[in-house]
Amino acid sequence: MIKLRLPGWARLPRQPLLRHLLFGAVGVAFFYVLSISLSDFNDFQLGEVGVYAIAIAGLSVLTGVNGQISLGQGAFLAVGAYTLGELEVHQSINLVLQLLIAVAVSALVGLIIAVPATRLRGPYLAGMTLLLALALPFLSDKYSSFFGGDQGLITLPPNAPGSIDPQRWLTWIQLFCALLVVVLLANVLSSRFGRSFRAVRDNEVAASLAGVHVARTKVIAFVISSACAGLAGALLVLSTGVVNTGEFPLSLSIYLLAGMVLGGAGTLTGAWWGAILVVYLPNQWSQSIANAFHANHLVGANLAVIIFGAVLIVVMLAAPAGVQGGLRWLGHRLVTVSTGPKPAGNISVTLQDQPVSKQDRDGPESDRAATSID
Amino acid sequence: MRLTSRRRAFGWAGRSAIATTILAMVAAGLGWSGSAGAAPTTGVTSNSITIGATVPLTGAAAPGYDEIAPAMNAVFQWVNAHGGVYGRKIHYDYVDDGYNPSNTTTQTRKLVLQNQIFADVGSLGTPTQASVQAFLNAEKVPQLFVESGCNCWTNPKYPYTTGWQPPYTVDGKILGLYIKQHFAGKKVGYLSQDDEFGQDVVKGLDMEIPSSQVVSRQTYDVATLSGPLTTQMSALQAAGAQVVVLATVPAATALALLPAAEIGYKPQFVIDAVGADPPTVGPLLSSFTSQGGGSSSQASAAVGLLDGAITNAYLPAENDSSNPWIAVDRKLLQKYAPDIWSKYGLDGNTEYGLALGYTFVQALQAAGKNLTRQGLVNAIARSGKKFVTPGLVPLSYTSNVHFGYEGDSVVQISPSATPIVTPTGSFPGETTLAGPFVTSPGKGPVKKYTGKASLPPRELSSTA
Amino acid sequence: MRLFWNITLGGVSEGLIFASVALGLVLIFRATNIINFAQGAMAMLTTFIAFSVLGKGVGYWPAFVVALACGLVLGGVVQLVLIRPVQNKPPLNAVIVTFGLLILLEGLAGAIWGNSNRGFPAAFSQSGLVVGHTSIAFSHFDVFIVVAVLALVVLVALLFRFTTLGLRMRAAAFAPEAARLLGVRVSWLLTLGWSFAAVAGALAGLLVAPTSVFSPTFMDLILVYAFTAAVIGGLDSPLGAVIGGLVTGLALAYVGGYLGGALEPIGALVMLIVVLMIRPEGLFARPTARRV
Amino acid sequence: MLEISELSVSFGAVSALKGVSLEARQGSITAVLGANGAGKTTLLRAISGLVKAQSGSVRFSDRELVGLPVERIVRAGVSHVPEGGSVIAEMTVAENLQLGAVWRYGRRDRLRRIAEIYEIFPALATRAKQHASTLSGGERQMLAIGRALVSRPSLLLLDEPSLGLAPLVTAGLMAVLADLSKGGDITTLLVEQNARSALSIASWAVVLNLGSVVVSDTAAAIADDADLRHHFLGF
Repeated sequence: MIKLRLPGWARLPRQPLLRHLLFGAVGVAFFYVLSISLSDFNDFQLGEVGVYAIAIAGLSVLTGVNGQISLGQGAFLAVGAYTLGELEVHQSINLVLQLLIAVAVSALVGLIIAVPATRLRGPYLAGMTLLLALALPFLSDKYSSFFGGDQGLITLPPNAPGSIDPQRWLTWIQLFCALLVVVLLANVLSSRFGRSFRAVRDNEVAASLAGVHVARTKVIAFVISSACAGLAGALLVLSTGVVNTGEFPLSLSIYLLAGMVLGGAGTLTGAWWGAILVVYLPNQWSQSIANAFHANHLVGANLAVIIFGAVLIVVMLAAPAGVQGGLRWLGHRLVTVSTGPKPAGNISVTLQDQPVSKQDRDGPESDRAATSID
Repeated sequence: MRLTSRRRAFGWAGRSAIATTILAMVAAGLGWSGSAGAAPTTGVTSNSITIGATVPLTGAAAPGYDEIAPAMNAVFQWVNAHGGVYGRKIHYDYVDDGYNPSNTTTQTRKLVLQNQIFADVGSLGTPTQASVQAFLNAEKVPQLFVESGCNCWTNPKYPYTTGWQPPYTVDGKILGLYIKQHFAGKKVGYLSQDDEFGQDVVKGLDMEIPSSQVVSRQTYDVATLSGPLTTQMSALQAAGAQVVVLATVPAATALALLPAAEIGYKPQFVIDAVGADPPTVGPLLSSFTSQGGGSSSQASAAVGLLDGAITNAYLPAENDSSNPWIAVDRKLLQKYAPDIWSKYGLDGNTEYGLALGYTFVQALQAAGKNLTRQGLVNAIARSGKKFVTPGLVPLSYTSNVHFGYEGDSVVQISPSATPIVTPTGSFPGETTLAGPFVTSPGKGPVKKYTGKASLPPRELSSTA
Repeated sequence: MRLFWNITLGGVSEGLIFASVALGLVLIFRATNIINFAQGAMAMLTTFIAFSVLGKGVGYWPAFVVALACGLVLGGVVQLVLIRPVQNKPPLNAVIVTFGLLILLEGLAGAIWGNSNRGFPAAFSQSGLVVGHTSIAFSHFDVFIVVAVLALVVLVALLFRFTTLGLRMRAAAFAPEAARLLGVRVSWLLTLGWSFAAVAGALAGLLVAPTSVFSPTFMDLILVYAFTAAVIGGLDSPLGAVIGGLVTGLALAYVGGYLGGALEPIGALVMLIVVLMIRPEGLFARPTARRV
Repeated sequence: MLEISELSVSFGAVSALKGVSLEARQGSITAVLGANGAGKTTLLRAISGLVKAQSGSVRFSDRELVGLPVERIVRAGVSHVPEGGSVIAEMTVAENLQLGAVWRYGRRDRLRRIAEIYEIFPALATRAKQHASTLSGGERQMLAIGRALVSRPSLLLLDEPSLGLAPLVTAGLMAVLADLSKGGDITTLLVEQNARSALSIASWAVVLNLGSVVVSDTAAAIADDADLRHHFLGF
C-alpha cells in the first residue's frame, strides 16, 4: 500500500497537503481537549469512535469513492486484530511496529482477495464479501490452538508515558491514528489516484479510454480499504483487551457499511459521523429511547433493536446523502440563494444494473467534496 | 452460550444444620437497616447494592438464555421485599450484549465506569466474559458466577473472577466414567461443538473412555448452525457408533436428533447437560412428529426422541415437586417474575437463574455488613463451600479454586418419570442412574459424593 | 457408500432450502435491481404469523395459505412504503434500507413472540424414505421441498417466458423509462414483483422452519447461503438460483462431512471464488447488456 | 392535431423550455431543430409526461395531456421513441415488439401487428429471436421505431433517430418515416440534429434556441433561409 501510494505523494500539490495537515492539527487539539474533559467511559467510547472512523474511512474510499460495495470490512478488521494479537503473544515489539505489521498483513490479505474480487460487478462483489465476512473468522475456530479459541488472544494496553492513565493514552493513540489516516486518505483522494477512483466509479469504460488502468485502480482502492480496516482492528482489540472470533460477527461489517452510508458515503468527514453512529446508535441511543418506554426487559431489549432498524430506514429515506450530505445541504441553504448545484448525494455504485446515462442526466455528481476533509 | 442448567432430586435430608445457621443470617439481615461506618464502596450505599451483568437478550444466542437474568432478579426481588441483605436492597442492572464480545466490552465498561456497579454477577458466555476478564480484574470489580463452564475462571492472574456451574471437563469426565462402566466394549462416537465447550467435554470424556472404543469424532460450528446435522449423524452411523455423546447446545441437540431419527439411527444418546433440558429441547423436536394438519400442541409427543437419553445434572429436576427447592423456585417465579413464569414456567434456564441468585445472596451474607469488593471475594473463598444452594453437590470455592459445582449426577430422561409441565407443554422427567459424583477438571479421579444435599432455609420456603 | 449417499441427500435437501430463498432474491433482483437483505426476515415474519394461526387450532394447510397471503401483502407494502423512495437513489441506500428492515423485523418478532427457540410443524413426515431396508436421509418432507421448489421455478419460468405480465415485469426492471413509454405501469409492476418474491419467501420460510430451529433469527444464515447460491447461479436466473442452491448445499455437506464442520463457510467461500473466477456473473448469467 | 401553447419546463433554477408554442397538423411531419441544449429533448419528454411541465398546455385530439401520467398519455395514442431508442437489450427483438402493444392488443391482434411491422422492417424479422443487444445501431433504431408503431399511435415523437447512424442508413430511415406519414394517420414530431435530412421529409419545422421558439415555418422555407441555417442549424 505504501509503495503504491508514494508516487501520489510526490505529485501532491502543496495546497491541499497543507490544508489537510492544518485540519489534522486542529483535530489533534480538539480531541485532546475533548478527551481530557470526558469521563472515563465517554473517553473510552471516544477512542472507539476513532477506531471505527478509520474502518469507515477506508470503506468510504472503496465503496463511496471507488464504487465497489463491500459487505466484508469486518473480515479485515479481524485480520489486523489477530495479527496484533499474535504479535503480543509471541513477540514483544514496539507498538508502532506492531500496528505497521498489522496494517501490512491486512493489506496483503486485501491484495489476495482483491485480485478475484475486483473483477466482479456490484452485487456479485457484495455476495462474495458477505461470505468472506462470515467465513474468515472461522479459521480461528478451526485452528484454535494458534488463534486462542473462545478465550482468544490477550492484548495488553500500551505503556503510557509518565503518569498518564493507560486507558486515556490508548484513546489518544486511537484518535491520533484516525486523524493520521484521514489526512493521508484526503491526500490520496486529491491526488491522481483519487481522480482515478472516481473516474472508475462513474464509468469504467470512459475511465479506461482516458488512460486509467481500471483493474489496478480497483485493486489499489481495495487494498487501501483493507489496510485501514486492519489498523482499526488492531486498535480495537487494544482496548477490548482480547482478540476472539465473536468480536467480528457479520453484523460488524453491516454496521460499518450502514455507518458509512448514514454518515455520508464517499466523504471523509462523513466517516466520523458514521463512526459516532456505529458507536452510539445501536447500543446507547436506541437503548435509552427504549428505556423511556418502561417496557419489561425482554421487550425493552427488542425495542432497542426495533428503534435501531427504524432509524436506519428513516435516515435513509429522509436524508439519502447521509448526515454529511444533509449538513452540506443545510449549509448551502443558509449560504447560497438557490443557484448552486444540489448538494452531494449521488453515489454511482453499480449494485443496480441500470443504465448509467439516466443518472448522469438527472443529477450533478458532487464528489469534489470528497477530496478534502472540510 | 454454553452453560449447563440441570439438576437431579436426591435425598433431601440434612446439611440443614449449617443451612439454617447460615440462612438465618438472611433473616437476621432482613430487618437490619443501620448504615455501616466503613469507607464507601462503589455501588454500595447504606440501603442499596447495585450489581450488573451482560447477557444475550436479543440475537441468535438469546433463546433460552434470556430467561436467566430475569429469573435471578426474582430472587433479588424477594430479598428486597423482605428488607434486603443487611438492609441493602439489590438493584440488578442486566443489559443486552447480543453475545458479541465487542458489545460486552463496551457494556461492561459502561456498567463499571458509568453506572458504578459493585460487582458483575451472572454474565453469560465464554468468549464474551473472557474479553472483560482482564478489565474487571484490573478495576478490581468482582466478576462473579460467570455463566459458563470454561476452565478459565480459575486463574491466579484473575482473583476477582469466579465461575459457578461445573467445568465442562467435569461433565465430560463423569459421563465418560459412566460410559466406560456401563457400555464397556460398545463403539462410542462424539458430536461436539467446535469450541471451548465441546472441546472441554471431549477432553473429559477422553480421560475416562479408552481411545480404542471411540470410533468417530464429529464436530459442528455453532455460528453456522442453520440446518440439520445430517452429515455428522450419517458419519456416526456409518462408523457403527452404538453410544453417541452430544456436547451440543439445545438447538444443536435438536438438529442432531432430527436427522438421526430421519435415517433410522437409534444409538444410546448421552447428552451433556448444556443441551439436554427437555422443556428447552423438546419443543424444537415437535416438527418431527407434527406433520401437515398437526399443530404445535403436539410438541410433547415429539420429545419421544429424547426418551432414554442419558445426561448429567447438578441441580434438582424441575419435575420433582417433592423437592423443597423446586417448590420455592415455583413460588418465587410466580410472584416476582410473573411474565417469565407465565411464558416459560420453571425450566432448566429459569431454575439455573434462581440457583445462581440464591448463591449470590449467600455470598453477600457471608461478606457481612461492611461490604467491600475484596471482602466479598474473600467471603466466597472462605465460606463458599458452606453456601446453601440447590446444587446436588456443594460448591467447592477456596482461594485457589474458583469453580462452583465440581460434580453432578448421571440421569436418564424417561417417559415413565413424572413429566415436567411448563406453559409450553409437558415433557418427560428424569430418573437418577448414578451419583452424584465429584471431580476436579484436572487429572483427579471421579469420586462418589456421599454428603447430603441442602434444604432451602425456612425463611425462603415459608415466605416465598 | 451409504455415508456418501446420505451426505449427498442431506446436501440436496439443504441446497433446495437455499434455493427456495434464493428464488425470492432473484425475483426481486429481476424486478427492481435490488438485493433484498430483508428477504429472510420477511419470510420469518410470515412464518411466525402462520405459527400464531396454527396456535389458534386451525389446520396446517389453512395456516400455510395465510402465510403466503401475508407474504403477498407484506411484499407490496414494503415496496410501496420503503423501497419506492429509494428505487432511483444510489443502490447503497436500498442496501441499507433492507438491512434496516431486517433488523426492525427481527426486533418486532422478538417483542411479539419472544426470542425463544421453537419447533415448527412440517407439511409431511420427516422420517426418511425407506429404500431396501434402510431409511435414507431424505424424508417425505424433503420430497415436498423438491416438488415445491421445482413448482415455484416452473411457475416463475412460465410467468416470465409466456405471459405478458412477465414480459412487462422484465421490461419494468430492465428499462423502467422505456417501459413506461410503452404504456407499462412500471411502479405497479415493481410492487407486484416484490409481492411475488415475498410469497416465494413465505413459502421458503415454511420449508425452512421445520428443518431448522425456529426463532426470530432463524433465516439469517440461510439468507447468507441463499445469497451465495443466487450469486453462483447468476442473480437474474431463477434456474440458476436452484442450481446455485444445490451446488452450495452439496459443497457445504461434503466439506462438513469429509473435512469438518468448522470449514463449511470457508469451503463455501472458496467455491464461490472459483465459480466467479470462471464466470464473474454466475453460472447462468444471461448475455450481458452493454454497459456504457 | 397537436397544439402546444406556452409550455414551460424548468429543472431547479434552470429553465429548459420558456413558453414554447407550436401546432402540428394531423398526419404531418414537423421537424424540431436547434443546437444542443436548445430544449428539443425536453419538449418531447414534456409532451409524453416524462418531465413535468411548470405551466402551459399540450392538447392532442382535444385532450389535455399536461398532468397526465406517462402511461395514460401513451394510452391517448402518443408513442415516444427516446434518444438512442432505448430498446431493451436484455430481451429479444420479438419480445421488444410485443411489449409495444401489450397495453392495446390481445395476443392475436398483437401478432398480426408485429407481422405488419416485420413487413416495414424486414431486417427485424430475420432477427426476431435474437437478443436486442446483438443488433447494429441502425437495426436498434428500426426496432425502436417499429416498437413504437405496433400500438398504432396517432402521435409519434422521435428523438434523434439518426444519431450515430451511417448516412446511408439515415437516408433509408427517413424514407421509411416519410412513407409512414403518407397514410395520414400519424402525426410526427421529429427532433433532429441532422437538420438537412429532417427537413427533407418534414412539411413544417420549428427551430428552438435556449428553450424558446426562434422561428416556425414550412420546412422548405427554413431550408432556404441561409441565415437561419448558418446560425442555428449548422449546415
